[in-house]
This record gives sequence, C-alpha cells and structure tokens, in this order.
Amino acid sequence: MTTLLDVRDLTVQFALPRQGFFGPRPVLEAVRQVSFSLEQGRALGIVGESGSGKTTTAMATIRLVEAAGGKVMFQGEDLLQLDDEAMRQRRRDVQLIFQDPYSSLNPRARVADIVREPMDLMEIGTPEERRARVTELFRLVGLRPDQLNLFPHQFSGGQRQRISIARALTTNPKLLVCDEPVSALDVAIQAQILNLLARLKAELGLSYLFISHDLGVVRHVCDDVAVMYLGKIVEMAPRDALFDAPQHPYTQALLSAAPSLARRKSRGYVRPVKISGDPPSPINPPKGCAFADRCPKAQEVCRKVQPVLEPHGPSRVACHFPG
Amino acid sequence: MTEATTFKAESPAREAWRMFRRNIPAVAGVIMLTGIVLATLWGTFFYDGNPYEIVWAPHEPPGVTPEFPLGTDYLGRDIFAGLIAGGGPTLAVGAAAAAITMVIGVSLGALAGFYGGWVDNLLMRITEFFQVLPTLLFAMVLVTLFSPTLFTIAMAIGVVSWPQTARLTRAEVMKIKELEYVTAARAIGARNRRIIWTVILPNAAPPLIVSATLTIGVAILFEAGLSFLGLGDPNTMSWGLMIGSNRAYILDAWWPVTFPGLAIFLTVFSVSLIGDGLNDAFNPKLRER
Amino acid sequence: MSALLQIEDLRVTFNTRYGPVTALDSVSLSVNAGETLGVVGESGCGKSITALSVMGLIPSPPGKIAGGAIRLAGEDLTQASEARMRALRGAEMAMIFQEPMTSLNPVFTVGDQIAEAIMLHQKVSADQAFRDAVALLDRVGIPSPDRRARDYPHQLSGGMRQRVMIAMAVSCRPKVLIADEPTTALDVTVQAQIFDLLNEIQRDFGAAIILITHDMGAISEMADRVAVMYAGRVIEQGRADDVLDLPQHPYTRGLISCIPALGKGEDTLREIPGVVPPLHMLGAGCAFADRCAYRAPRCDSEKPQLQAHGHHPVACHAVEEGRI
Amino acid sequence: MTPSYLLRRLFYGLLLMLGVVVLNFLLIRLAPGDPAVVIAGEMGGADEALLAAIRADYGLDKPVLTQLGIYIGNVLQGDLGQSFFFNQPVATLIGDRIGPTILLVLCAQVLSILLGVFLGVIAARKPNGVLSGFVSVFATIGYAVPVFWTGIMLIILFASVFPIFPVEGMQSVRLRDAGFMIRALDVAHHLVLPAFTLALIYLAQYARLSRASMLEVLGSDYIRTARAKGASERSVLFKHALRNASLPILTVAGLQFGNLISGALLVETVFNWPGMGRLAFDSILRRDYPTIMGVLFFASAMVVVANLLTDLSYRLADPRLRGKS
Repeated sequence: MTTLLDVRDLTVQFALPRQGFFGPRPVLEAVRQVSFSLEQGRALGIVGESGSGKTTTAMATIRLVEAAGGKVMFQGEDLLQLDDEAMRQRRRDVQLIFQDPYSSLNPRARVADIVREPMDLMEIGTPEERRARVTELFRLVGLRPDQLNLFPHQFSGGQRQRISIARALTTNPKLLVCDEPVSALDVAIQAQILNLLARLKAELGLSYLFISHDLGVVRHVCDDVAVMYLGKIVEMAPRDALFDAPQHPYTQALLSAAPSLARRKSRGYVRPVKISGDPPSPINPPKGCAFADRCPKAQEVCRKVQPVLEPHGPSRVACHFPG
Repeated sequence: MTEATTFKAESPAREAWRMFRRNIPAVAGVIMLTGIVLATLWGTFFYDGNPYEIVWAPHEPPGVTPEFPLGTDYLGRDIFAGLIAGGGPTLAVGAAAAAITMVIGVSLGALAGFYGGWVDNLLMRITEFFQVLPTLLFAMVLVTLFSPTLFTIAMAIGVVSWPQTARLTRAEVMKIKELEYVTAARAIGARNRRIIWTVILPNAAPPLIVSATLTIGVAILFEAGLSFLGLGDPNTMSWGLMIGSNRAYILDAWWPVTFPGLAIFLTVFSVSLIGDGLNDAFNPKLRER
Repeated sequence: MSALLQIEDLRVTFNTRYGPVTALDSVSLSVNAGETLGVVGESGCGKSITALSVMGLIPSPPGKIAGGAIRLAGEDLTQASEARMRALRGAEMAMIFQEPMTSLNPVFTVGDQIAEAIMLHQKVSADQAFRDAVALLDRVGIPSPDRRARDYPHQLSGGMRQRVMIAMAVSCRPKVLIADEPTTALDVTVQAQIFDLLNEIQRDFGAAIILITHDMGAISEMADRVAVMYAGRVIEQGRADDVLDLPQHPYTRGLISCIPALGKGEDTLREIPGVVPPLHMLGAGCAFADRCAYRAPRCDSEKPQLQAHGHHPVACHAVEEGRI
Repeated sequence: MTPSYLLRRLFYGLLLMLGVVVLNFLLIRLAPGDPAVVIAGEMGGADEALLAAIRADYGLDKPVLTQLGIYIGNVLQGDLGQSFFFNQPVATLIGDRIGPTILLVLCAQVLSILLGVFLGVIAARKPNGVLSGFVSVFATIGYAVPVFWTGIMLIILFASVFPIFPVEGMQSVRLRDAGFMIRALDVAHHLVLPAFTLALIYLAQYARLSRASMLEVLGSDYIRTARAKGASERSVLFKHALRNASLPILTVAGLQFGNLISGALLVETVFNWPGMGRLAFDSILRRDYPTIMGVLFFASAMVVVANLLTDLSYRLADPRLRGKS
C-alpha cells in the first residue's frame, strides 16, 4: 500500500473584523495542527459537528482555503509549496464533490459543458475525444446521453450530484474530496449516490477524503475515520474499531446521540451517554481539552492540559482518560 | 429517472425571453419606445422642419392650425418640430450616459466584490465619496466648467451616477462568489479571469441588465433637468430646454410645456416598463408570490 | 373511541402554475393525549402541509382545504372562524419549526417573544408574563435564563434557539404540540438534547406530540405510532414496532433498508430507484408504481386505499393481493 | 452601539467633507478658463494690471497647493470666502438660504416615507389586489415623470383651476409683519405644493420598496411563528413584519438623500422657493467659484449628516448590528 496523501500539522486561521478603532484583529483558528494520512484506494472519513473544522480541513488540503501552516504531501510533493500554476496543473489529480447539488453547478452552462470544462482547462485530448469522454462519464454515473444538452435546473438533486461526480472524474483524479455529498438529499436518493461512490471507488481505485456529519454514512463508505472537535482530531481509528469500541468520550457521545432504528421508544430506550451544551467558541478556545466542559469524565487535568493524539489499542485518541 | 426528458433544453436566457414576451406591459413598453426611437430617427435624418424658425403667431393653441398640430411656443416656433428634433439629443445623451455609468460602475463594483480586502476597501471609499456629492449639483458644476456639449453632459451624468451601479454589482458579485459553483470552477483549475468572465458576470447579469435599463431612464431625466435649467448643449434643441424656455408663460399657454414633458414622461415610462418586465422575467419565482 | 386530534379524509389543494394540484389526498391521522405520532416521508410528501393544515396556517391563496375534517377534542377546525383559530393557536395547539435560526423574530428579545405568546392567551400583566417566560426558559434547560431572556435570537446558538421555540410553544400548555423536523438543522448531539427535552415535556404536560421527520431513526427513538406518507397520501400506518419491524408497503421497506446503519451492515444499500414524482404529474394509479418492483397493471389505473392488513393498515395492491 | 463606533463614523464623515473640499478646489483650478478673467469680467474690464491685482487679492498667484492649504484653513474657521458676484461673504449668502432648503427637503422626505410606507404595507396585504396593482403603476409613473414638469403642471392646475394653494415663494408679502403663528401657517401653506411635488417621486419608490420588503418579510419563518402563537393579523403586520421590513427602507432613505437635494434644486427653481437652489444656479452661471464651492460644501455636508443619522438609526432598529464595529 502506498501513501497517497500525508497531511502534517495543518493549521487554518481566519482573521475576524477589527475590534474597536485601532484594536487588534482577532484570529479564529478553524483547524489546529491536524495530521492524517490516506492510503491509495482507501477512504478516510472526517466526522464532526458544524464548526468542528472538518470542511475547512478538506478545503485547505486541496488549497481552496489558504492554510496558515503545515504540510500537505500529495504523492511526495508538498501542495502548499507549489506556485499557482503548478497547483492548477495538480488539480487534475485532486477533485471535489460538493454538499449542495443546487449551488455547485453553474446555472448558465449546459451540463455537457460543465462536465467537459476540466478537460478544456487542462487541455486534455481533442474536441472529439473530450465529447466522447463526457458521454462515457454520463453513462458511468447513471445518466443518459440524451440529457447532455440540458441545464442544471432541469435535473433533480440526486441527478445533479451525479453530474457533479462526473465532472470530478473527468480528469481521472487519484483523490476525490467529498464534502457532505449526500446530506442535502432525501434518504432514498442518498442510498443511490452512496452506492455509486462505493462502486466507483472499487472500479476506478479512487481514494476518498470523505467529510460528513452522518456517522451511518461514514460507516458505510469509509475504511478509516477521524473525529474532529473544535478544529482538532480527537480520535482516529479503522472503521470497525471506532464504531465498535469508541475511545474518546466525544465519539461515544456522538454515537449515542445518532438516531438509529435499533433504539426504540417502545422498548424503553434511554440514551446511555448524555452531553449538554454547545461546543465552545473557536475564537477563544479553552486552554485544556476543548471537550472538557461537556465531558462526563472531565477531571482537573482536562481543563489545564491539552491532550495529544496517542495510540490506544488500534485507535489513536486525544484524551486523558480514554476508553 | 424520467422527469428530465419532459423538458427541452432551455437556457435561462431563453426562458427569461419567453417570460418577457408574455408580459403585456413590458411588450407595450417595447412598442412605445420603438415608436419614439423611430420618430426621433426620422426627425434627425429626414424631417426638414426647423425647430428654431419662427413660423407662426406666438401661442397658437394645438389643434387649430393643421400645419402646427401641437401649436406654437412664445416666439411662434413649431412645437411639433421641436419635439421631433429634440428627441435625438435627449435619447442619445441618455443612452451614452447610461453606458458610461454601467462601464464605470460594473468594472469598479466587480473588482471590489471579487478581490475584496484592500481593493474593496479603497474602491468602496471612493464610491461613498462620490455618493456624498449631490448628483445634479455636481453635474451642473462639471457641465459648466467643461462647457456644455452633448459629450460633456453625458460624461457628467455618468460620473455622478455610477456609484449605485457599483454597489449593486459589488453586492451581486460578492453573493455569487460565495456560491459553490465558483469554488467548483477553482477546484477544476480555472484562473481568476476566466472565473470572472465566464462564471460570475453571466450570473450577475440579470440584475445588472435591469439596472442598466433603469439607468437609461434616470439619465434621460437628468439630461432633461440640466436642459431645463439652461445648462444643456446650446446648439441643440431638447425636450428639457423647450420646457425651460417656455416656463415663464405657463399661465398664458399650457401646451408649450405640456407636450415636451409628456414626451419625456412617455420615453422614461416605456423604458421602465421594459425594466420591470425584464426584472419579472429574470425572477419568475418572485412574480408567482 | 375518539382521539384528541383526529384528521379525517383531509384534502388540500394548491393553485400552481401547472394548475390546481392535490397536495394532500384523503389523509386520515389521529393522536391521543400523551402519545407521540411520527409522520415520516421524503421532502414533498405532504407531511409539513398536514401540520400547517392543523394549525390553520396553509398559505391561502394558493392553498385551500378542499375537503375532510380536522377535529381537536371534537371541534372541527376546518369550519372554525379565523378568530377562533387565533384563540386556539398557541393555546390549545402549538408548533415548533425546522429552522430555529429564522423562526424567531430578529428584532425582539427572546423573553419578549415568549411573553407575547403568554399574553395573547392569558390575562396577565407584562411583568408577570416576562417572569413566566424566564421560568419557561429555565424549564427548557437554558442556563442563566434571567440574562438570556434579554438576549436577541442572534446571540443564541441553534440548539438554544430551538429550546426557546419549545418554551414558547409550551407556554400555554397546549394539548397538541406539532414538531416539524425540529432537529434537522441541528447537530446530532444537540438533536439528542432536544429529543430528550421533548420527551420530558411530554411526560410533564401530557401533550400529544406530532413529530414530523424524514429520519426513520428519529421515529424509532421518539414515536409510539407511525404514519408513512408518500406524494400526499398516507400509505402505511401503525404502532412504531409494527411498522419498523414488519413494514409492508414496498416504499416503507425501501426507506428502512436504504438507511446506512451504525452497526455492521451490507456493503451495498438497498436502493429505491428514481425520484418522487412531482405532484402535478400524478396519474390515476399508485404514485409509487414507477419506482416499485411489484408493479402490476392495476397499480397504474387505480389508487390503492389504506386498509387493515396483517397488523396495521397499508395502501398497496400488491400487499392486498398477497403478492408480497 | 459603542462610543468608539460613533467616534469613528464622525471622523469618517469629516474625512469625506475634507475630500469634498479638495475635490471642489482642484476641479475649479483644473478647469479651463482663468478665474481672474471671470472676476475682471464682473468688474467690467480686463487689463493685465487689474488681472494681476485680482490674482494677488484672491491668492491666485500662489502655488495651487498653497492656495488649497489656505482655503482649507479658512473653511475650518468658518470662512468660505467672498462671493465674486454677490460681493458678500459666502457663509452669509448660504446662511440666509439653507433654512428653506432644509425645511423643504425634510418635509418631502417625511411625507414620502410616511405615505409611501403606508401605501406599501396595505398593498402587501393583498399582493395581487387592486391596490397592489395601483402601487406598481403609480411607482412606475412616479419614477418616469420629470419633477420640474410635475411642478409646472401643478402650478397650472392650482393657479388657474383650483386657486387654493400659493404657487410661488415661501411667504406672502402682506403677512410679513404678522405674528409668529400666522407666519408659520403661511409658510406651511406655501410649502404644500413644492413639498408634495418633491415627495411624489420618492413616495412612489418607497411604496414599491416597502411593498416588496413587506412581502419578503411576510414570507419568513418568524412571521409563521407569530401566527402560530395566535397573534392577530394587525399585530403580525405592524409589530412583527414592519419593523423588519423597515430596514431596507431606511437604507434607501439614506442613499436617496443626495438625490432629494438634487430634486429640491429643480423644485426650488420651479416654485421660486428662496433656498440654495437659486443660489447654486446663479453662482454656476456666473462662475462665482467661492459660492459654488460653498454650496457644494453645504449640500455635501447635509448628505453626510443624513447618512450618519441613517446609519445610527439602522443600528438602533437592528439589534444584530448593535455592539458590532
């Protein structure tokens, strides 16, 4: 197995509006020294709630958001060090699928042009070859070639997501970043898209960096899972280890909060792990563990010392009291 | 997955055009404006009546002498001839000023909205500065300082009117810039210039087209106001000037001021009917409410 | 036997640019005091329209209740005057909405907004109403309710805003509480808090809750009984255990098996092919026929009626004919 | 709203005014034509000696930057210079005329907002009703009519057909020595037509804007919440919706102020209203530079103040902006 992507200490900061007349500009650290790696042909899921920094992490990885520090080694090359033109050329290998199938396609372009555009930009093939490739991709993602000339608003949400996937596959990328690709879709359509993604991964040997808030979806698609909380990875493990034996109290809380058919009101189900409140503000993150205020296990040390990600069985956990 | 087959491939622009054609007031506006423009063209190139020539007794009421259907003014000049001759300069200045307004406003607004940061800051400060200057007063000063010709008048109107267009463009561009299809263009390796020209501007176009239409109307009113005050091009007849020069005698004769005013009104009215129609056509959802 | 809230044969139509469209077609539901009825379906199935019909908040025009009855403790709401509906809304029945971010008025404090709900239905002074509002905020688990009551909505998190909405909804102890996708816009840990709170409130106040959701997991955790809706009709209805464990309608079966489960599951999810047909394109037959593996000629020509079969009612020709 | 914010807005307003001064000054200096020749023309002759004397007198022989410095210094001390044409201090000229202009502009603004919003709100209740249609048509007409022509038409109407309102000036000569109340009523009587004429254009715009804004707000989730708690239709309309819908109206009211002053210029000319309009017109025709600069300065100052007030009231009306910088 070869490592496709190796991210080290990735940090993203956003400057906020100045406070007062000459005051300093406060900085929001959305992603705080995040490290992970992804093997060729595998899928890494990043789960977390809104504000956890999961999407920003993915966007910074492929340089659609500027990173403040760290390394993104893609096939042995640090993407963050490339100049604009070199990065532009690299984009043929790293592609992106968006959350919102309605706003991710240019409403004024025909879908055939949308799918063909990456080849135009990268100057791949002759016009005939490009056209043939678009038709081929349309079939691959389950659309009909007679729909090529339509406009995005003439498709349903699920179909648009297929178009988005076709566009991402045009240049034969190695890495596909999927940012909540099914969360805007109805469950029945979700299943169609998830099955398509699973099929493409197997057939084309793609690697996914898969962002989602939905644990069930991540379990279905991913081989490894990282859980983020307030800009940091708090637990990272192979899928089964994470779902069967979560080590971090936050992961446990997430799993116990996710609704599931197995939990039935009629059978007197009571949530085993309850956490209260909201995540703290990322503008002034707590000194110690960010989860301490909501954690049922928190001790004095948790509020003072920031835990680091350390191996614990098959998992890696950032917690003073894992398990 | 059969539902998409029931649609024909219809581009958003075509769809808007289909909506526009069905809008009766808008079509009426188009017809009216076409009539006015044709009459003006005819007046400019073929009509040989002289609007300055004293042809009859002063203050001949309309409808009395068939030769002068709209009557004569305080000097005995033919009002109909004035209307026909005055339309050209009024419309030309209006269109040119609107074009200048749009060019300045759209380019500055698009730059500010797309690049943000200090570019935005600087351009918006300039915009705010120009918005503080009272438009007509500032235009009067400009026209007087650089001597009133059709060109300087159009320039002056453009220079004082662009800030609103700039703000609108900036707001549109900023809104669209945040949408995922712009990120999508970046993700497949499109350069900034391509993103601005092929993604952002086409999508920002509908409100800008509506705004351009309405700007023509405002510019025509502006030109009329300047001419009314006597600050128009002294070498051309215009509707505003006709009103201004007959103003002292309104209690003796209503017609010399009424007809040019009606001409201005109808022109601007038809332009704004078209603008409203375009607005509805671009936003079919708003109309259904 | 008459339930607290009983919807009978409700029919709601909308005027659209495609002409009149039937958004709800012979919908019958009922819920008893202290019970939670889950209404589940995909977007556009009519579950929210059902809720708004009960509240008398169907935007009209273009919407119109074209037939049927909605009985709250015996009184038919479809016949009630607007003044009577105003007196009932917020007092006897209340509603919580999907978007806590936009459902509160941005220019008033949350305390004032709750106090307004109290004063609309009870003869109390403004001071007393505000004090009651603070007590309610405390009740729904908002820390330092005194201070929070003076906050504007934008100063609160999404979860807190939804708690405010719940406080407002229960301020007059309504008999029926309708929750329309109350947690869809919230994170999963906050969703769990809101669900737990709704259950507590129900225990304390004995209200009937109608929970509208697209999430079968939420139904499983919250509902005593379930109604599954598709394209404006109820297609299956029964006790939660029956419907979830022994679903009969092909659509319900598909809906349950296409959820990616938290536990170990199969590699490929069951799919329901195609999409929900737009309401203006519904034909004479079963709206699900196009997507159904058990489709027969009769399915295209005749709408199946909801009728008892096995443990619970279902509307499907194939079930009726024993083909499933 | 923090004091630091207020301070910053004030500072920014002053900066804008400084910009206006510099721009005016440069424009006039850079424009073709020699001011000294113009002044000499007013005095009835132009030989080189006289021109030189005038240049020395007005400081026109100094470098442009020095002249600018001197001018800004003078403005800061309240000295706007001496009018070439009227031969009076510019400050006095403007001081005599600014009151009537402010009166006219404010009346028109208040009239157009109150009436416009009222029309818009009742039109929004029935978006497809007769009144809604009327508001749309009326707004389009209001936008298309040249304001000076409306004024003239009203004069014709009220001078000859219904002589109930005076059509000229601000005061009746025969009442010049009457008591304050009588004179105030007399001014109000004279104000009716000009204020109405000026308000008419903007009235239509506000009606259309508030209709659209109300329609948007009425479709929002929190209105549904208000209805769900049993609020009456009137409370929904005027308490819950109008306050939110007024935010865009406030913005436009602020932005319109500059245009309103331009409109006032034309209306004053039509009705012989003794405001700054006539002064502006005369000084521009005579190239009376100190007066032009003074008029532009004061007109811009009015816009700056209006914008400042708009900004502050916007912050008061929208709690989301309070406490932010």
